[in-house]
Amino acid sequence: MLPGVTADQKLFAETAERFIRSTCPVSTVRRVAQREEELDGGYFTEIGELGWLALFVPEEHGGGSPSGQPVLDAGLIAEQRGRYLQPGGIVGSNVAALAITLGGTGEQRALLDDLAGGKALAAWALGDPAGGWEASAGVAVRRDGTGFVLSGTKGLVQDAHLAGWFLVSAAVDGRPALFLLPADAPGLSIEPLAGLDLTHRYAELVLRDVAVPASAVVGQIGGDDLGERLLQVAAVLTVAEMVGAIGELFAMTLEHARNRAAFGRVIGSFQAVKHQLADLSLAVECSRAIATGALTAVQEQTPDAAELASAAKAFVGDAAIDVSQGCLQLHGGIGYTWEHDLHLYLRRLATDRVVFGDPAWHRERICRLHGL
Amino acid sequence: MLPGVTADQKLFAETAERFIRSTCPVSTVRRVAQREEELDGGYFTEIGELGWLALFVPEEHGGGSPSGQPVLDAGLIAEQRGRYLQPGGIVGSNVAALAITLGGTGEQRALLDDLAGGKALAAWALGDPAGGWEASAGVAVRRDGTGFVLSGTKGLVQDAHLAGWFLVSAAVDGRPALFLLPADAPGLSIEPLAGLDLTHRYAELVLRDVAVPASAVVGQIGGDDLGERLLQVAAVLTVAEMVGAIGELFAMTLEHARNRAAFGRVIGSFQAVKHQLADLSLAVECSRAIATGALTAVQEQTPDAAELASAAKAFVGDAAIDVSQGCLQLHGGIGYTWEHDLHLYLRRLATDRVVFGDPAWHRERICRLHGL
Amino acid sequence: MSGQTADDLEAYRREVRAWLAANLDPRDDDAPARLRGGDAANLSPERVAQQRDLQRRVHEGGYTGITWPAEFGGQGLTPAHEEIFAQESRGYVVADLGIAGLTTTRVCGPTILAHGTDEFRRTHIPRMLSGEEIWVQLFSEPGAGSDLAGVSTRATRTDAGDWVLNGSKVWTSGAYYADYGLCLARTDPTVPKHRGLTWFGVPLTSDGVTIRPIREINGSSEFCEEFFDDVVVSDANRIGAVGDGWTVARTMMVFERLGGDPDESPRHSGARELAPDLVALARRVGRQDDPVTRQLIARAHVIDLVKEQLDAYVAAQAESGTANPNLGSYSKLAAGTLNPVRASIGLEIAAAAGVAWHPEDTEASTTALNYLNGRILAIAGGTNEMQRNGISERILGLPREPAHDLDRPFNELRHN
Amino acid sequence: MSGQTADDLEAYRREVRAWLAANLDPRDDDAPARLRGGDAANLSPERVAQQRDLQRRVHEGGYTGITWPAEFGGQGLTPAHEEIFAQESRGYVVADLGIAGLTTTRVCGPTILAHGTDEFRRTHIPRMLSGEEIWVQLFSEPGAGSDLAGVSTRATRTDAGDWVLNGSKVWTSGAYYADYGLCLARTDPTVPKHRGLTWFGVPLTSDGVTIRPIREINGSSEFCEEFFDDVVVSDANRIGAVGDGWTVARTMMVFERLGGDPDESPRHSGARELAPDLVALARRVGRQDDPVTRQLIARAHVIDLVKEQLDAYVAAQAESGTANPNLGSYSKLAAGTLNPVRASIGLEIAAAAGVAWHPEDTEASTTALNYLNGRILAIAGGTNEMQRNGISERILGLPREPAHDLDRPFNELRHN
Repeated sequence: MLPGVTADQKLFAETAERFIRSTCPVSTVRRVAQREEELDGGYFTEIGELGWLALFVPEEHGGGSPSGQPVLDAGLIAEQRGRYLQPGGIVGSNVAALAITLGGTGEQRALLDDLAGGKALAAWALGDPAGGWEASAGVAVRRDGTGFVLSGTKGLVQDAHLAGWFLVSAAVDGRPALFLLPADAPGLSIEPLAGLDLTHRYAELVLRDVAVPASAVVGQIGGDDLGERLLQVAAVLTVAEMVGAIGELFAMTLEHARNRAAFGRVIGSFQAVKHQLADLSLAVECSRAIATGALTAVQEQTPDAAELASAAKAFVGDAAIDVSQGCLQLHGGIGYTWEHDLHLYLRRLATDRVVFGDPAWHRERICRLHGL
Repeated sequence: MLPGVTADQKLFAETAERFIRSTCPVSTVRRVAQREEELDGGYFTEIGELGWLALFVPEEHGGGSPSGQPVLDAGLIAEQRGRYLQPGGIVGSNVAALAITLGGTGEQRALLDDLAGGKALAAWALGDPAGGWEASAGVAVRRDGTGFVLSGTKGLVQDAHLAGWFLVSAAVDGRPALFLLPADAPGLSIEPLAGLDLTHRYAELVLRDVAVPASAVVGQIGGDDLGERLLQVAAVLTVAEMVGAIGELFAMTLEHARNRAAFGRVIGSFQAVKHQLADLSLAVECSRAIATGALTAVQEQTPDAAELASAAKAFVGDAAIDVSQGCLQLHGGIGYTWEHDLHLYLRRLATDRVVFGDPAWHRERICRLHGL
Repeated sequence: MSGQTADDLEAYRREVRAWLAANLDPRDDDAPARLRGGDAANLSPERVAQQRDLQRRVHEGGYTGITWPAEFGGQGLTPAHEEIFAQESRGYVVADLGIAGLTTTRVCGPTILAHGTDEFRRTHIPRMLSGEEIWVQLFSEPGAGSDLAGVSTRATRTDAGDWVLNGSKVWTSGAYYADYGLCLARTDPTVPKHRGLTWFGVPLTSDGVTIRPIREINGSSEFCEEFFDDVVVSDANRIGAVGDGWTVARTMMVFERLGGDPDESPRHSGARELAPDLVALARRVGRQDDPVTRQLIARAHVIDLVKEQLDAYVAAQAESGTANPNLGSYSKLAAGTLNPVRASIGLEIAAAAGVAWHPEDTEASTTALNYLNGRILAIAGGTNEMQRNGISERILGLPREPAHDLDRPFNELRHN
Repeated sequence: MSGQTADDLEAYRREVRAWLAANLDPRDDDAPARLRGGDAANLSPERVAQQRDLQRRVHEGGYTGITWPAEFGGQGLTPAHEEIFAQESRGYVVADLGIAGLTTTRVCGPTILAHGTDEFRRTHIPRMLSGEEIWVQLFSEPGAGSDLAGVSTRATRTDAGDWVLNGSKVWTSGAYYADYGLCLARTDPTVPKHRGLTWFGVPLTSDGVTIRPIREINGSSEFCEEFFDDVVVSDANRIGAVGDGWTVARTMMVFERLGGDPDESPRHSGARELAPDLVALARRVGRQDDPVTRQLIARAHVIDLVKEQLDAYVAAQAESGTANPNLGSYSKLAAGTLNPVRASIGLEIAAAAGVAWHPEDTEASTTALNYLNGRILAIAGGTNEMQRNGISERILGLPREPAHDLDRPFNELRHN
């Protein structure tokens, strides 16, 4: 668990873990991944009841967070979700709830109750299929009277198939804007993608001349602050999920090294294996540390929140590959079998590495944040 | 020693090693590096007599190579020179001799006898101070009647202080050209640089409106092939020096690990140390392999000579840092002392990594060679 | 036999040419030389039967086991004759029985020739040559990977003198279409691990044998695992003396190294493409002009060149005859450490396109598959760690790891 | 003492303020807090004398050894008092005796307080506080680096009961201006290595002591080596019981960890610059817009941030009190593995400018110096390998390395 948590937060995270282990353990995730079982809609109303989707929603709409620090609380849930590879990306719903809370119209705010309760899910369509994560990526907007027409394709939308609403980033006259669209908006279609990750599903959101009224805008056009804040929150929550997954993958590998024998000894007694495990655990601890720093900074909206969020996404994105590769190596042949859970982690981490910005994109962003 | 050598080549290399060990061992190199001793001009006439400077010179000018494969023969010498950190860069003299042999005027060819005998040394001024290695880098040329005027600065010219002649690359009307200038040409000055390497010295060659007659051009203006060939030769000979240095540095480290004791055992018996040594030796062998392939290809002027030369410079440039760092680590504190030779290797390798193109420059070149 | 003249060989070549032209179909040059490992799972029963027929035709023509002893069904000729047949038959369609076929003639056959009884050799070698018997190696176990001699599969002797096998084997290529397995089993767990082992030829149709494909993380199934429940094996099927299995294993490992897949490291022949998979990828995602991407592409190409040059360098030294016989570990470790780097480069270039793609786009999953497969050579056939041990001890001459398991009885050792 | 009230502390603070204002000079904020390791070699005799005077002034004012027992010259007050003095004195020029000064009061002093005889403490502790005696640690040896207990320096007892030291020590910071060395020597080589060790306080002016600066690969001389040729040391200068040196050493190592350089990891305080050295470098070579260079700069900045966050994370866990006491190894290993990466990034960005420069350009050599210094934390104070051992055994709980040297007499062990 991320350190420095209050008693309330601890209880919140422990309840989350208990729920996951009894309702949707990795064995269930695997069956969903292999399409042998579909994720029950009840999962979302249950996690809605647990409060995972209400953290960024004001109390009058059924929201609230245990500690009053929604980013940190969401980080704790994200860590557990990553640890157990939970399906159904909820980062999008939380981000959409935050966007509406911060900038939504009265009409949009009516949706908050459903989002908080898990009765409706939302996804954030930010990046384009080529891997750009600027608001303007992939979609063009033209004005049409008081409204707008959106055209283009957003890529790598997490679990779009579950979403009733899409928060779509785009640029209007060169200025970033956010639009809230229902999944059944005319001209909007979801093109499911095949992919490496088996535990989340990804899709392209294709917008063919989608006519959007002015009332669909969330916040101000050119209200850069809102989009920036959403990016930070989405990045650090994705990082928290990755840290959960990396930690569990490492724990699984350490356990393997403690038990697997070769040449009459457990392999974890060989210095070469011990040193690899030490290096991997360093990567895990560094990932935890930068994730904690980034979550805290984003929660507190400190001036360095943007760079810490990007640094965390960049570092943990690289560490995810290193830890995945190191753990696969130490497992040997058994880790190469479909039946072993290792590859589920490996696939999810390689994908989360890219979602809401891959390391190279965030590194370039860090330079720009510093005016270079 | 690089493999596949003939008996003549073996003798040539062994003679070279014997000469170095008796005349200019690393202890002497160190005194020269610390300016406690100056490199005696006799060194160059002696190596001239040994034939190290005559390899690319035709027989009628006192040249010749033991095997008739001058690039391979020069590679053998370069390896020994790198192993023992020999001062006085001779890559420049060899490259200048090759340039004159391939494209020199009758007047220029008269210089070959002195170059072959070590009575005159030449340096190749190719790159600019910022690290570009295109012919055009750093120097502008304007036509003046039948002649030319050269202005600008070439950087990282190896052992310019010893050179009587400079082969200067530049572009005339956008086309690459080579000029042969005497060190006392009016307007030409040598600005000595301080630097990391203590065994070679580097300088900038500053050209202030240096008037050059048409007869100073070597080969054809726009004769891209000659400049390209020189770059390949300079790159692979530098690589061969680096391979010699890397191999010696590794051997020194292996010896240390075999003898140094800790916890009642030699440190080379600890698996973590053994595995580091195995990885380092892999880097050494890979370096040798690509160097051998590149030397052979450049000798035979195969179609892949350019890309192998660049791949070798890129790979060995990176490996030089990895091996230097790994060897320093395994030496521990003793390797951090001035008295130990390790840092002389570390300094030279980090510098040779850049001379005639650093890895990033050669990687970009590889893409261009393939039309990307 | 060593007295053959150039004329003899020329006559042989003419004879081969005539036979090939009369009996085999010319090869379509575009077809792959044989099925690669990755496709082994695609060998249908029909295809296997067809290839067995083809193999029998060549065998009946007298062109299998060319250097093997005539008394066991070979031709008793020289390597020069074998080379002639190899050269001449290159243009014809010859039998392709996949990896198990290669294992039969390059590993199991030579091992049985070296250690089998006369009776066993007379029975089985000709059938191996004729395609009637396909053999696989049953060596690795779920509990014994790097520790090759740590096998737990038990062979217990019956009162009648036969043996009963119990245990399991794993990572067997092509077992699902094989007839026999050459199986290493522990016949005495009370002695140190290298001393209580014995080999058996086990008919894979025996009662109690279960063969299951292993599903790998990339979704395909190249390998099988085998389970033995009270499988009765005749003592006549024993290869080598009881308890002498490690001697036989060492022979086998030599053949395994020699018989390595000839297509795995083709010598460079002229033009090379610049990391074609990655250039294609970069173009797909529109990053071919991005300097960062170009650096990555060139890094991958340099990796490709270095591996190629290292293999050639190691081969050249091996040909010199005086080289350390363990140099091949460098090629293995280079692949085991550089392949994963190259696979990660793909992910870096691809970004979003590397992890999700349109289902109908057949090329789009290449980057992801390469990533999943990137460590195969870091693990299979001797892990990176085993190569590093080998290099440090057998090439660099550093002290061996203190062994805790060489002198103690197997059943007192910690094992899985 | 623990009964002090807030009023007592407030009174103390007023008293401190008054004394500081009356006795010390206000500090120029631009001056470095104290000389850094890299400058220790610059401590001239004049400067040392000056600083000793300053230290004596503070001592005479009653503000040294604030928490140390009054009977040995300390003030016998609480950490709260010490903290008040630290806070209030921050704006004044206090004595800076370099690393050896810190070693005196943070490592040698506390160790002697814990293990010295009353007589020894009464004599030396007040002098350590007053700046009269500067002490260094004589622990590492040319032949004993990672193997801390493997010291070979011999102390042989004379008939008169004194000791004769022979041997050498190395990597001692500031020995050239120190008065005493706290020296670990082997008093019995016939017992296992941890059991035959004893500490001595050695006057560095003794006959037979030679102190030489070590020239490092970066050309500077932060450290010294010391040679002992038949150096006679009184038994009264022994610290702790004969043969009990390892117990004392363990105490000392705890103080060493606690007394780590307080300036080494400043907590983040607001604005950070983007890898300022590398941005400046990139601008010098005109590469600030090159995407490859920008990736490298950001990589370095991420390294800086990760190290900072890891240090804070480890400190936060340490403050919780329940954390594994070895977590500091993560910070050490992070520095030991990431600093070299960061140093190499400098070389990559600089290209030609990183390896040669105009002699008069004082900033131009930074990249090269960083490269030479990049591995200091990978080696000094416990190598990366020792940290990995510690992490794997003491945090991850993996089995310890089999030890060959713990039970055998030192003189039967292989050593350097």
